[in-house]
Amino acid sequence: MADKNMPMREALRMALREEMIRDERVFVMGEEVGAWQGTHRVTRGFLEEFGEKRVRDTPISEMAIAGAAVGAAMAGLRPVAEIMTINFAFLSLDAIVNHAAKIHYMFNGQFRVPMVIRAASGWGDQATATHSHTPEPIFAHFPGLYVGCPATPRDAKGMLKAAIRDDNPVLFTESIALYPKPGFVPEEDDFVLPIGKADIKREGRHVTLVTYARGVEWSLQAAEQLAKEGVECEVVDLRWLRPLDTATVFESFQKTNRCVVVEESLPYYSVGSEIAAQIQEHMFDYMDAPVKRVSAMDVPLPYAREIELMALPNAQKVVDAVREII
Amino acid sequence: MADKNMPMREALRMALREEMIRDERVFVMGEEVGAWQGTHRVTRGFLEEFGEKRVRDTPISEMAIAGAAVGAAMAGLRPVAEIMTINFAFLSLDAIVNHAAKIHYMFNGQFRVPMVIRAASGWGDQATATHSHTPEPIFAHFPGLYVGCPATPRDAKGMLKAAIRDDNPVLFTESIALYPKPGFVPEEDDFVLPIGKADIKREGRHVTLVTYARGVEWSLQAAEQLAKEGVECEVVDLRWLRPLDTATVFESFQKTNRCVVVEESLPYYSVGSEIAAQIQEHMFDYMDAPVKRVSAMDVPLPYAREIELMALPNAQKVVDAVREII
Amino acid sequence: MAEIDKPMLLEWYRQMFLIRQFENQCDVLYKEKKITGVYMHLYSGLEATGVGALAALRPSDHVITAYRDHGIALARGMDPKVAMAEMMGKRTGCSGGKGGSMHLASREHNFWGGYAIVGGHLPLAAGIALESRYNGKDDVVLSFIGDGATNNGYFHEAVNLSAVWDLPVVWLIENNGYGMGTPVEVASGQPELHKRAVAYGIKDMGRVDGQNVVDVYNVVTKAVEYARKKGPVLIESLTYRYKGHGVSDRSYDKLAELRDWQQKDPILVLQDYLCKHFECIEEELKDIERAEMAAVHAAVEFAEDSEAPTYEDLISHIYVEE
Amino acid sequence: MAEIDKPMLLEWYRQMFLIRQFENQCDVLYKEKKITGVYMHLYSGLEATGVGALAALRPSDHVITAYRDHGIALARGMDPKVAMAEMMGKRTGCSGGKGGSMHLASREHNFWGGYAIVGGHLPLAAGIALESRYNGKDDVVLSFIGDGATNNGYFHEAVNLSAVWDLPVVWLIENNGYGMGTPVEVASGQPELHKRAVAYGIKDMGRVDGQNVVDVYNVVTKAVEYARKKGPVLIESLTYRYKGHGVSDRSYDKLAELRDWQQKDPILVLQDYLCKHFECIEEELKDIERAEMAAVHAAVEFAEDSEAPTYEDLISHIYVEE
Ligand SMILES: Cc1ncc(C[n+]2csc(CCOP(=O)(O)OP(=O)(O)O)c2C)c(N)n1
Ligand SMILES: Cc1ncc(C[n+]2csc(CCOP(=O)(O)OP(=O)(O)O)c2C)c(N)n1
Ligand SMILES: [Mg+2]
Ligand SMILES: [Mg+2]
Repeated sequence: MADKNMPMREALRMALREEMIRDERVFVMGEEVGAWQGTHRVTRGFLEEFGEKRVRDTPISEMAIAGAAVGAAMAGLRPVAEIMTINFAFLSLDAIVNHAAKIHYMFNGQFRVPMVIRAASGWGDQATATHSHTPEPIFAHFPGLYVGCPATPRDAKGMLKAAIRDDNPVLFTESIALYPKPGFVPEEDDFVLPIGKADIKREGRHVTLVTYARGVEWSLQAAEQLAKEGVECEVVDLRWLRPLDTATVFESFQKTNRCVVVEESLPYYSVGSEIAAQIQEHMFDYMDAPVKRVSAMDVPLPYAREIELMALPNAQKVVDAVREII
Repeated sequence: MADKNMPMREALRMALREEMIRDERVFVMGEEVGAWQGTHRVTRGFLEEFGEKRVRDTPISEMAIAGAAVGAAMAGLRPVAEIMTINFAFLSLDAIVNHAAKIHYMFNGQFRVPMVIRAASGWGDQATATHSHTPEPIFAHFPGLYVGCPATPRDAKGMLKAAIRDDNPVLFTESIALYPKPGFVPEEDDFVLPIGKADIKREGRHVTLVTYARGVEWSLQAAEQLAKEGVECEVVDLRWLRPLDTATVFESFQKTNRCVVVEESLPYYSVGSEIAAQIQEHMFDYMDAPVKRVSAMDVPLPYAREIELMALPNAQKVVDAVREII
Repeated sequence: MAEIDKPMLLEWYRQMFLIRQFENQCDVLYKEKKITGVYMHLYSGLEATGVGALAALRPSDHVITAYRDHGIALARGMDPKVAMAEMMGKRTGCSGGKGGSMHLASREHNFWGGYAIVGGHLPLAAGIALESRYNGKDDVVLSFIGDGATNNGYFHEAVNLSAVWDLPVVWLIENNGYGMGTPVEVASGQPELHKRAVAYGIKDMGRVDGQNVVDVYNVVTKAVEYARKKGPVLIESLTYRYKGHGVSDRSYDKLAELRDWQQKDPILVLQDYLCKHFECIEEELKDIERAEMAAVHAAVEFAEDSEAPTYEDLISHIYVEE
Repeated sequence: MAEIDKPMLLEWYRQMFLIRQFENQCDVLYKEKKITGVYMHLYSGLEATGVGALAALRPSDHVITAYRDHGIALARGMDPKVAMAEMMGKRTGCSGGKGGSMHLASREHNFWGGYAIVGGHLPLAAGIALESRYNGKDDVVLSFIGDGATNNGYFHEAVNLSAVWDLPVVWLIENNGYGMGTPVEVASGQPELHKRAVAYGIKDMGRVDGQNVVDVYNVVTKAVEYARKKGPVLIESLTYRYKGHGVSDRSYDKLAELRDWQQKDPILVLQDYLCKHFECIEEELKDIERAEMAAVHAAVEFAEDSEAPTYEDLISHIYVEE
């Protein structure tokens, strides 16, 4: 089968649909996933195709959405629960990191929690302070959970399928800004990308750009621009914040000896922090320059477009960071 | 007045009591703070002294405890809300980081949120996976909030008073293991330590140990042991995870050129990550060795004492880490 | 309870007309991309609930609501200019352009703001009410609640806290039939939402016709009196949102239903009432309408002429600093 | 409903006696520092609620509870050895020593565990019940709930979800008068907790005397039938905790109250009932008591002889790996 060009939301939809067809135990639940066709259209048509049993609208109850998914997963189903946007997953934090992620361990393997929480993440559309989070790092802080953040339609399909098939709980965030972005996606039913494997999105030998999700686009744009000046960036897409594929990062760094981490998240206690810490700890002798970080500005996000955009990372900021260490 | 020797819980109690006497607007609320005398005895005797108006027992409603404190603070009171243990603050995450921390900004300064959330933090007493968190870094990830974590009775008093007097929301965590530990505390009413100022807990010139809260004790013990071998550690107690006093860290590092970060928290996306990232970024030319990190093991915490202790940092692990980079 | 006289009724008419006009204008401005962003939730159709309820308050009482907040802001007396400037993300907006459509607020009017996390403002309402009790005042808090929001943990914890602390809160459910696309009966095991008062042992003031400003005023006035003297109260107002959930969401396919509700449009209902009770009122109403249309136009002009926030604004008010 | 016959009553007596014995033993072991840690919450006093309720279930039905879980585990058939080993943090414990007092569980008994975050297990109960409906089974979930826990957001969201999804859950409130030191009336605006059923439109089965195992059995049997055929049910069982909240907490100063409750001790109540209905039962009861005392002693021995977990255990089962 040839790959097919489609926006990320369609790739996610394809993955989810295929898994629902493949495995009767897989079902979706969440606010507006059914009759409303999904806030982000990922479950468009599902209610009609799979019926009310497997496409379950919920009240506005994020604690119960995540918690009921945990119970259903323990009992043998494979819920894919949608938290409409990751901002609302703050209300599910306990259910996710303190229940989903702990139950297998706490009861010494008696129960498994094969569930996926899908949540739209990101900002830049004037959604304002309380609706403008990319808090993936705070979830990835906790063991027992996997955290996946795809950057392309292809990855979105392969990673979501992996998440659904895995026996562990997975928080799967989907960048709102990427939903409409197109890319080629394998049509094969069993296109599954391994959990915890990073991906080189562009090869290069001068600087490693470590990034994920929306940061990949900014990094590739920056790499394009820098290539014109003779600076070849290698773009490492982490894909997963847990497990974290430091091996791939280190391999690239050994070649480039320079690194910029690019993320949509806030700067403190974040992905940039962790990657920089790992590199200096394990790659000390390879470092030709400090690892730089390009993150969101350390502010609550405002409404007004002009100033919101100032706070957002972009390709130019990546270029500037690279120039600082070249 | 001479300093008085007392356990940390008494220092906290003294601070809180003094502030309640000083300012009618200050009141405490939370589960079991009143009739039960406080789960950790910090509010012992308060109900009798201050009455039901200012010592308010609540239902088991962590979302409402934090959220009502936000409202009361906006309206002009100065709530000190106790979340019995930080584990339960997962349920208050939204109220704390998405309301308390955002309201001043989002409404452009129209409202202030002068509140303190006090929460007991830490593990090591077989409290098991869901009750064994030190998630301070995930709260400190978000701007708009201050996060304080005292290490000694003296600091506990000075920092808590600063938190209560400040016009910003503060998450104030108190290490459960430190509650009974004694230390000398100034009896002055106006002993207030500035928010965001780190403290050198021991001077040294060979290695900087950056730490906070319970890590200070392990670091001081390690420093003691290493001193016998001629290795002089400087112990920097961050005191606050936000704002983060990198200036003091850098100053020390410029002298020692070596650093170990010591924390009770999980290793990923944590304080060790942030400090290591900051040092390599800003102190690159001063680095004689990579920054090492001593954290909790990356596991959910188990019940059985033998294995729980294996997961906990301790002085010996700090000593070992220092030896690796000396 | 104050006798409802003609000036009051005309003032309500003015407010309701202003709100409708403001919302229609916002809709146009959004289509013209002069108001941007992904979120904007219009109050069209709910005017009688907001206006009638706020009329029952004193200036020293407090109001708080969710993101569907334009109507509440205006009914509380916010200058439409300042509201419109906020819609357009301008420095002159009530929140300096940093809050936007979902986060109007006015400290001077004791309007504590609109909040976008469903249920998030409910414990805030309890906390604000606590200040009133704490300081021996008799001010009450009027807290709006969406029907969908009543299924969220915040609702449960906040209302229960108001009960055990005996706080002066009027909890007013704006039951407009849906939370986004989900009908009340699908989201709530108890679709008669006012009955949830039993779970907290608080006063159940039942259901009110949310299309009729006079009815809303009467019930909320009683509720406010009760809250002021005794404690929390729950009311359910039955109403409807003409424009669907928000601008980014496709409007739901409920044209027949919409038409039914428009038969009892709150502005028409009040017009009928006025015409029945007062002779030759039509001209007065027309004058009001003209004035409010002019006010909205002036607001748009003001907002368009205002400056956008700057980098300074981006980094100010993260913390209180003096 | 099965006729309550003598073997059933004696089995309940056995279970209740075992639980009381087990808990007393735990108390002793804690004082001897053979059971360690900060948390241990004994079921003494609540035996009739747990035993009567579980007797109403089939093996294929499901049970879940909070941290006060020893009695539930034993009534569900967990071997006291395995339970005691878990208390002492041994590898042979039901959770391999990794769960401890608050986290007993037994997959093979469909006992889904004890949970320490107040309310945290309630949505899990809903999810487990969903599996039953989803797969066309008619198994029900019995979920215990503390009185204090009913004021938490989890309770509200989980029970409402069970209502709108029509899930086969028996929500059983163990109202033992307190959440830690806080009396029900202080924590809950509606102290008649069963009335909260109204808020979700679910079946309210009222209050039951939680000291009387026969009463509990009868009510829960009806509730289970209802849940199996129709949907969720709420019951409130009135009972008491003899040992206060937990081992780290000072016991509250309520000696008179305690003595009152001990007058209607669930084991004594059942003894009276048995003696009234069956002649010469005393010897049989004594035999049961001797056997259960022996079982608890054997459990202690087993646990003491068992090995502690190792580093391998510390790092296993963080993730499922095959
Ligand atoms: C905690 C949370 N969950 C979900 C959302 C997304 N959301 C925004 S509005 C809304 C519907 C709310 O409905 P209702 O309370 O009835 O208010 P209405 O829009 O009808 O005024 C939802 C689900 C949110 N903002 N916050
Ligand atoms: C979310 C949360 N908040 C607070 C606590 C601390 N805590 C443990 S048990 C308890 C009281 C619970 O009372 P109740 O539900 O009545 O159960 P009981 O102990 O009486 O069986 C509290 C407050 C907790 N474990 N989880
Ligand atoms: Mg609604
Ligand atoms: Mg209780």
